[in-house]
Amino acid sequence: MNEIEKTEDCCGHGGEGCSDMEKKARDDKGLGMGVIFFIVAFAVCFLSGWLVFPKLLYSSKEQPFNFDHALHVSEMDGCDSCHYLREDGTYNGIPTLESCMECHDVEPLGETEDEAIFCEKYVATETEVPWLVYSRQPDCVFFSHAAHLNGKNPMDCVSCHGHIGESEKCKPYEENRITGYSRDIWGKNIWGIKKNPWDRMKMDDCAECHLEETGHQGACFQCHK
Amino acid sequence: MDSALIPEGVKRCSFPKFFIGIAIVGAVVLWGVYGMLVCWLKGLNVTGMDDYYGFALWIWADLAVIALGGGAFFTGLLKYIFKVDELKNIINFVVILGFVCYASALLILAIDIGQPLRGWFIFWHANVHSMLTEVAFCLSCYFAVLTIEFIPNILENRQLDKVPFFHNLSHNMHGVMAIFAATGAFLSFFHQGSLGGVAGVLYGRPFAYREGLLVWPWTFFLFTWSAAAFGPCFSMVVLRITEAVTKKKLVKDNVIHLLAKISGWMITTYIIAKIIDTIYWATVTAPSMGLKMSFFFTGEGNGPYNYLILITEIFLCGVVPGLLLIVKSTRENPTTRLIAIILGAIGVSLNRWVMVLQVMAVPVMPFDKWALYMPTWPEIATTILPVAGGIIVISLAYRYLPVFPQEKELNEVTVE
Amino acid sequence: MKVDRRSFLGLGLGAAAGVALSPVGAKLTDDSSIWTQTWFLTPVPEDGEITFEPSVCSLCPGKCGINVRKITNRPVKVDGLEGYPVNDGGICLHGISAIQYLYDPSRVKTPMKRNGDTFESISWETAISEIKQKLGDIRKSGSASKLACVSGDDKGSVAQLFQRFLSAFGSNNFYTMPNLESALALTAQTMHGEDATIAYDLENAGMILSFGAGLIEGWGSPVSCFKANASKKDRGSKLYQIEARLSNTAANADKWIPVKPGTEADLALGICAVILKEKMFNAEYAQYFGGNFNKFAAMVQNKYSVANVSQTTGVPEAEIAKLANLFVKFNKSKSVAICGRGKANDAVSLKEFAAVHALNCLVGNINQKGGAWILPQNEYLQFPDVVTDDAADKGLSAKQISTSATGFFSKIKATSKPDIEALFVVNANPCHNLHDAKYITDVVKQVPFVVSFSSFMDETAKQADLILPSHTCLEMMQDLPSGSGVTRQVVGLSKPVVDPVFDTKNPGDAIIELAKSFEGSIAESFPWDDLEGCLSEVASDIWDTLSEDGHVVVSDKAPGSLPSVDFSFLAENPATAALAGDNNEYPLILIPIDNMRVAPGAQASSAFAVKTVADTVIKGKDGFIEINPATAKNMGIKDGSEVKVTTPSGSVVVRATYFHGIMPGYIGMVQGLGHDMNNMYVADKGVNVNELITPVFETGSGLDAAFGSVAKISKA
Amino acid sequence: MKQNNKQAHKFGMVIDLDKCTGCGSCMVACMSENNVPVKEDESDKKDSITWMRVYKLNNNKPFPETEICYLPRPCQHCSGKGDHGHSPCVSVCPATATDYDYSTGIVSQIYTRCFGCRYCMGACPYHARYFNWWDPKWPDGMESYLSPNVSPRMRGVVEKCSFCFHRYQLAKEQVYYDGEERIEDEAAYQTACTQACPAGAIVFGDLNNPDHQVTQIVKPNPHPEHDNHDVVGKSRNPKVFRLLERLGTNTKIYYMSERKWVRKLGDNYLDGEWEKADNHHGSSHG
Repeated sequence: MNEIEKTEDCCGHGGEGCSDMEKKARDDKGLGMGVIFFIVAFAVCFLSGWLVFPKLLYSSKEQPFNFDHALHVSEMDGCDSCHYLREDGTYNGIPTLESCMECHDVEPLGETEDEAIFCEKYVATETEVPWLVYSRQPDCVFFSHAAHLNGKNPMDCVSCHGHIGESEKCKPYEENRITGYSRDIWGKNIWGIKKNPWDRMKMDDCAECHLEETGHQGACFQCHK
Repeated sequence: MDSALIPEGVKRCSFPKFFIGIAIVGAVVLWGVYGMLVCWLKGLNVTGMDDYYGFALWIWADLAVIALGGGAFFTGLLKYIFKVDELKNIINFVVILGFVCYASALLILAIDIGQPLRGWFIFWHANVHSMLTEVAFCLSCYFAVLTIEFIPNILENRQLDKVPFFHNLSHNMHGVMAIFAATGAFLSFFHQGSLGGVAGVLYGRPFAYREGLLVWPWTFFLFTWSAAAFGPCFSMVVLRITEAVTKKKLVKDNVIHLLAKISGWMITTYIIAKIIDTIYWATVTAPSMGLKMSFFFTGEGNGPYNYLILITEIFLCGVVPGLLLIVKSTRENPTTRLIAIILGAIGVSLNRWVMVLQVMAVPVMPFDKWALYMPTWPEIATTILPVAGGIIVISLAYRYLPVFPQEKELNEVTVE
Repeated sequence: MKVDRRSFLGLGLGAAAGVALSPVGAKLTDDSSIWTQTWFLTPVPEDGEITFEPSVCSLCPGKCGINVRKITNRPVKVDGLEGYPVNDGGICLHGISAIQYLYDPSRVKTPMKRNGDTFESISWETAISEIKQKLGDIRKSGSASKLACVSGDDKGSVAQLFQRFLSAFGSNNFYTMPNLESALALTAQTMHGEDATIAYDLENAGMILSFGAGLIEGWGSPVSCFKANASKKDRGSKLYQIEARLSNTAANADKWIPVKPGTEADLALGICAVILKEKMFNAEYAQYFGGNFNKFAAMVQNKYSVANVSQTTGVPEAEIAKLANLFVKFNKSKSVAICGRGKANDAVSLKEFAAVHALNCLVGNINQKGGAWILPQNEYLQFPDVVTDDAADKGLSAKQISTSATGFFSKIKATSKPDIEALFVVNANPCHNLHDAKYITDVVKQVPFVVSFSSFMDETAKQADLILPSHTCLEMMQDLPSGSGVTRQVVGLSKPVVDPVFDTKNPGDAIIELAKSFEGSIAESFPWDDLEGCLSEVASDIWDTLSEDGHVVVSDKAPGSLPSVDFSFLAENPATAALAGDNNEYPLILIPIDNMRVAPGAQASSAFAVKTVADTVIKGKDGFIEINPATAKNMGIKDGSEVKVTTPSGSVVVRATYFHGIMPGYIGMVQGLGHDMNNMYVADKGVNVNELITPVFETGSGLDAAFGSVAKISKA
Repeated sequence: MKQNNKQAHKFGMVIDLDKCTGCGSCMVACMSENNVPVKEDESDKKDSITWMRVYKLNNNKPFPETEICYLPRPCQHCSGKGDHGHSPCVSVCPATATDYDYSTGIVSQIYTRCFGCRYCMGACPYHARYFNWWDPKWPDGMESYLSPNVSPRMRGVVEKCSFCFHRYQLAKEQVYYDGEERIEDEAAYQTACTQACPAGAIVFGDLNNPDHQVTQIVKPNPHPEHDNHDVVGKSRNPKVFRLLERLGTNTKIYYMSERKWVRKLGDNYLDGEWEKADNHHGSSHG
């Protein structure tokens, strides 16, 4: 139908019976109820979306036992005494039990019960510690520590990993139940908003830095495999 | 029982009768949905596609429905921009038709891609060089536009219209419809075109590749033109079917004649362009890649892809309907007109088929072979699914909405 | 208050708006897409330190050096070993597939004992004691010679420990599967009267005259042959390929000379005749020609005149003369003639080998650069004498049943009550790889006690009463001497690069363990704890280097001295073995095709290898015969259509595929298919051509010389 | 970065078809190196994932004039018309799941980005791109031979030859470890197929590096061809050709053969065109 007809027949319609007053009243009531329901529903969904949803989305696990980075860093001076580049330039990541046992033995060195657990549960039985890696990237990602440590403008660990080296307690490991990613990849903030460079480890963060440093985001195959 | 919803002053079949009809079509829909689930759960290995046929029935269906739905944007263009006022009597209907076609296209795309949950990457990680990106954006935008164009008609439903809010909403929307129509026309121009571009830019595929203007190969313009030309044909076909089913005349002849005439001229001009394009391709483009035209239509194992398909597309389903619709006598004779619009609808579908499937069939490496393809039931079911869905939408719209302004006048209801 | 439609509308809209303005939508959309990138349906390989471990491949006679890439003790890739004297970095597809054999679905995971038609797992202890029990009884009954063993070859300590066990036990019924190596040894024996092997200096040869040898089909030591063949372009060397079908070698050769299969010997002798007639033979070397040279010369010149030979072989007379001249006068370096159809691991004829070797003798390329080298057997293993007791001596006094594995099986069937009470099968699959395989299978069924040492549940293992599963090549320590035509005599050491995946054993260790379970002489003959202990003693000269470097080059230059040549075998003009069956009833001839992508040996093809095979070799489960379009059209057979192939040994239904490169009147079928194994990648794909070929035994050598079979085909 | 600057590598390959024996080592080396799954039945070559496929060419002559030749076909890593990096596939991918790396000349494929529209497969005339119609499967235990350097692909995405890019990444790590920036040594980065080929038929290297063997064999012409400006990098060696060169895809896989009939099968020609092209090529450079 075109406009003219419509206005006509709606006037006609208005003319017969129902006065504007009644109409208004009817609408108010209807809309009134509607509005109340609207507000309630909105509030419930909105709040649960912000407050409950994140709780549901992430599971939280504790490390097998607490690892005192601060202590080890001071003892071993520096991160690279445990996390280092191999001869072939690849990165060793989390040290294997073997390398821990270069210092540790079945007999604990200190008094902490965490070390006690370590010694009896892992050293004694020679089983690797199932550490939960906060910064574990997905399988499709190829990250070259060598390039970032030995490249043109070397970076320090903190710029991506934050101040974990100064931590005495391991924070609980939070895993996204859907994706299986560590929460640190997306960032603590549910919208993924970051304050510090190390608050997030998504591709965009790599690209951002690459753009600044190299003038180009880099080709896909630079960081994917 | 649903009489309260039926527009005033028009007659509709009894609800049970209507319900049975819908139920039958609904069964087909269910079959389609089952096929869809199979594709999603088992993966695309259930289809007849392979590494030579990455594009097949589905992509054809997409291109075809969008071309056929082209009636919406073109009629809209005529009515709102060029103010061809008679078309107001059919505009609601073509809008619904367009809505159905575009909804179908989007649904099929969602099944066709290997990782549906990543479908949104096409927007989020868009590659501006890709014709498909252009398609995706324009397609979804135009679908939104069609929805907006459809809404006022829905709001005119007798019950909804009682709500002043909706009443006024639809009123005001009608007011601004011209803007949407213009946007729609613009968007359509691009995505119809970019669908043509999809094939035309494939410079590794001599059968599809076309030179062109700036970033757009000739197929870009041919597709837009053909959609505008053949879209209305399809609209008229469906209208004719609706009239047959409802045993009613719903739109006055002068409207149809007008649309048919416009369509006729569009088809004729298009087909001339198409013929020129084909000749240029056959004599310049393909030879520059070392291939004779005969190679594409003859040769061992070329299956159905012979000259016949070319002749059918261009002459039988192009030139013929074009002429039938520009000649007054044949245009106004219901039978010849019906033949013409049916041929037209077939023609454009055939063109899309060729531009998708024959492209895949033709070997490019001299030591490679022709590849043929046969769809499987899930593909067919999921392709029929939106058609059945469309039938339901149209039936509902016809039953409960004042789609045809002239219906009342053309069919005086004798209240007994 | 009344809750009406609008309330619900409000509810819905409110909820929608609420969700929309919360992170839920965005996050779920993103996470769901990430889920598809990490979901359970796609495995994630564990990362770790990359290490490389060199070893030697034992999958075929080639014995190539391999370099296994590992991720924290997990082999992920097999590469060729750079600088290894046999293959220098190159590797064939089967070697690369070694990692798949590790986890092959048809592997035997524990020792197995037959229980009716099924097998049940047993412990190694039980298995060994069971065998000891059975064998003990056999010995007691005073028929020690009724233990036989069929082995892949007789080189290397593992094979020789089995041979030794038989001797200690009291049987000389040790047989090796037909292979090039033994054919060469036999030829050396016949023509030079030496216990030696023949090697060909292909990478330095000028003209290579190949009588059907599939240089790039897997003949000899495949990778080294590939390299020699590839380098011929740069060296200006030429390859002349003589065979009925355009094999890859023929296609890659400088000239392909089609010849009727089975007449290669005639052609060789024909060329000899020309050389002798024209007095083109090498005068210097001629002084080493033994007594019967003149007799031989006379014989070939009247029996193998160019006319006759052209008649029998189908090679034009001019061509023969031309070949003779080329062969002698090839300007570059020495010419060399080689033979053994395809991979030369099924039918071999001594006459053919001798005739071709005669060519080498006539041009005097023996022990010359680019020629044929007569190398003394590589005796790096010095076993102490076997200790025998009366039972053993009695058994050993009995005569060997036959000279070839095929002969052995046909003999023991022929006799009503089996001459054999127990059979060991190690590194071999006779029920699939020997001609008339079905018949062989029946024979094996008849043998009262069969022990298989196979890694896989193959056709032969299926017939066994006990299976003592062996490691696969990546899990196994063993010494692997090079051979099969390679001039460099290398001993490689295969190392276990990964812990055994299943409860398997090194057959070497197993046989030592078994021997030690006997008291007395047998145990005394095996004074070692295990294979490694054994090796370190019997190969003491080279052991240190071997265990450190992974290989030892025993010799890599031609012997200084020249061996004399004895022509008497050829001078007698031994008969050429004719195919069994009536040519009128069977108008066509079926020849097996060797295809590098199909493993012909003891183990079936890997999943990788099968994947590379063309769809004109396997389509779905269907096998194919190659047929010349001319032949096919006469019979109205369409390309790709099903045909019934019938030979005296049986009949199968396969598809026909047109190939212009096969001689009209012949049909070809790829070797190494049609496996009956619990392995979806190879199971029932194609048919086993060996089931269609009837062995024919060459008089004198007693070798199975069936180069194919008469056949007929009809539309199926 | 955006254009092929001096610093950039341009990795390419030349395959000597006269040396190729069709043995299949390259195919298997590739499958094993790149975690390519194997289905129970791979005899339908139209859905069988083989990044490196070896085609069997023949001269269509009857016995005994028949000749055959094998042609290994990895991804051709097209640099597109005029060498601008707009490969047929890269320019059509709607989600930027495949890109042209101007610093290596390698066409990438990012499985986690790809959503499986298969447009790139339609765009590729070489059929070098394969779709994962099925979920990848390995028999029990067999998945433990998978390499962590190449991520296995999920159902519903496209995959293809990457020039063993992970080997470049590893080589790069070594280079960085040694305190350098750029890979110069030819041997430091070789593809799995090149390394495996027992006939040494494949030569791989940096076409921008005059010291590399591949450059010396191919002698690529850095300038556009006068008769077809889309074509850049045509070989000046008369025995060397590229597949479908006239399309202007500018592949980085070159083929070499002494046999005319083989070279002719490298592209489509109208009657008489081939002879002209060949003679021209022969005379002007040979």
